[in-house]
Amino acid sequence: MTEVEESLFEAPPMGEQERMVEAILFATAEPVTVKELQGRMPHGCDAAEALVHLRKRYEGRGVNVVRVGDAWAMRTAGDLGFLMQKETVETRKLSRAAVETLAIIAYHQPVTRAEIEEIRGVAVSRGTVDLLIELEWIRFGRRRMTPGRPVTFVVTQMFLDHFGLETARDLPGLKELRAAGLLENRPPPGEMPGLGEGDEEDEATEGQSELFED
Amino acid sequence: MTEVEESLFEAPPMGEQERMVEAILFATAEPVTVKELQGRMPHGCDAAEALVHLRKRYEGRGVNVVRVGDAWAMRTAGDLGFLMQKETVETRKLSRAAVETLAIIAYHQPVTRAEIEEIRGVAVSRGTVDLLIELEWIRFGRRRMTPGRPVTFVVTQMFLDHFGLETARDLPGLKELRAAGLLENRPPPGEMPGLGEGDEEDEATEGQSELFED
Amino acid sequence: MVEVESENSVAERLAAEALIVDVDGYEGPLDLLLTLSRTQKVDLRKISVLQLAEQYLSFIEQAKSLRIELAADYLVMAAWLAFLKSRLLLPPDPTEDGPSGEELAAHLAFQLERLQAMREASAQLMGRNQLGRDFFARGIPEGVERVRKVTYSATLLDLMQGYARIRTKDEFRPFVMDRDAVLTMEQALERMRGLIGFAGDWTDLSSYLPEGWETDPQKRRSATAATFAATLELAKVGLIDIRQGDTFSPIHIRKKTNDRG
Repeated sequence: MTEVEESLFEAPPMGEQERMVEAILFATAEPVTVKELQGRMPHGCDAAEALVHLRKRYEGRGVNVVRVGDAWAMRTAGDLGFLMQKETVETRKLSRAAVETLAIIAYHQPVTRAEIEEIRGVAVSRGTVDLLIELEWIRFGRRRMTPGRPVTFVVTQMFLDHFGLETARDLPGLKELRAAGLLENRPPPGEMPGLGEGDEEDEATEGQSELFED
Repeated sequence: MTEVEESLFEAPPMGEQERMVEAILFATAEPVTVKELQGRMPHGCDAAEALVHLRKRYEGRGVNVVRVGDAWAMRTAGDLGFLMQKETVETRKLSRAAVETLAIIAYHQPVTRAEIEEIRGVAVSRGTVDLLIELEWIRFGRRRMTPGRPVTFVVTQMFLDHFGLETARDLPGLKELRAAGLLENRPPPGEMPGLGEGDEEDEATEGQSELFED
Repeated sequence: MVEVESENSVAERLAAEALIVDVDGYEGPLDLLLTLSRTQKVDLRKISVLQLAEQYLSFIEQAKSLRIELAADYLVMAAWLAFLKSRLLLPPDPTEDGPSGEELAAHLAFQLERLQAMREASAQLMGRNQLGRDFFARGIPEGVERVRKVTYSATLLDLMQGYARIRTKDEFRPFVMDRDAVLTMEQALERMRGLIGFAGDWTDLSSYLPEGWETDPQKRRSATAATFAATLELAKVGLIDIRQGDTFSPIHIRKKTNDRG
């Protein structure tokens, strides 16, 4: 059906489609999803295929086509950062608590506050979470289907973009950590000291597995 | 002199220099002069030459290297400007005031503003007329040869097309409207309009509107 | 498992003391335990939990002797580690329920290893190239121009109904009647003028409310206000007298007896 429909329109040649994707990605600072590309291109275009060509074309150039989650963007090559001192944006230095909380969310997502606290051994301050949300590096995920239905946190596309990750699966050392069992949420045997409110982690282990397993 | 100096440093190969110019032009917030490029690139580089190469590379692409005054920038190709627009179409119902004004013009054309007001019993707002003109459903007709030589309004071909009419004379008359049951909806005697359903500019007819809508 | 009270070297003791000085620098007991475990200079997976418990307990002891205020969770951890230590040292009691000392120790070791792993992961993460620092987005984003196109819809039916509405407007009741719950002062005045001739004696103002306006609260309020305003108007022009015995008591009116009074 759709094929018939599409054939009614003459799609531009692939070279033209590539130019279009190039122009759109070039002009936009934020990653653009394939769907949005498709929506902006004339009827009958195949943005995904054009992207493949474009990506190849920019391989090894000063600017690259990068994937960010389910979106695409153009970014300068990592080795040329030194040319851009002028463009560097001074970022607030994150506290250790914030950095660790971010890493825990990234590697364990979706993860509840209680689980973060269990891992770090200390309470997570509200300010830390707020800051990460404000930076748009984390956001709320689905509620966990355990008693109390606690909210979970996951990392965002902005996070992936900021750290140059294609997907959350590309986090450094993720495979090794998982292989070592360090991303499991092992319930403590019997009573453990530390945070009293860690009782909701019962069978909270589905966690990252569903996200990272492919 | 400078040649001697330069030779002391190994300038990066031209391909690398081209990458650098590419990255700088991409990431910088304003057009960059050759001098500035040169200043930002490692010693021994030839920004002007790299620019020539880069410019050639982008010829016919979706993005071009363009000269802006005495500086350089990258811009999406002129023929792809349409991609930078995202059209959202929103359909709104024409206001009652506009519908009525339009109806009066259609039935009484050519008609002056004063006449419209007399028939409607309320002032016709400028916005209503402007909107109808913008929609190209009405246009100015001849001036009336009466004192003040007021302009008249008539409906357009666009109007006829939109409403599927051959001519404005095809609009049904009052009798036909009644015969078609369009006027049968008499208000139940006891029913009074409520308060606060403020319609745009004409409170005068407020209360009758619901009578026709079903 | 391990020789108790092992020969803690002088250096280790000194190190422990140095730790104590900035106890505030630790993010809780787990963080402190992780730091202490590093003095064992072994892979975290081969760490001696018993030895770690010793280290922690001696740390707490020293902190106490130095009269350093310790947060409650440090003391809770100390108590728990003391318990763990006894579990690890004593032969397992078959009558006792709950996890064995080994299980507890294994979990603590797991927690430490996991925390350490997350620390390393966060360092790796922050060590990556970062947007706006090492690689950059488009400096002159052209943005997408949002063209909002509004189309107005109207059908021929709308049009005809609109026209019919206007042309047949006159056949409907007058507009003023729309405000049926409001008695205007003009209406009240008109009515009062007609009635006042019969008001020889003091009569309660409320009895002048028009028929049908006394029950519905909204109408009653409007009628009362209008009628009252009308009586003031009539009094002003010298047609009636008004009196009120007391605040909030009924208002009475009567026809002015004019020159005779």
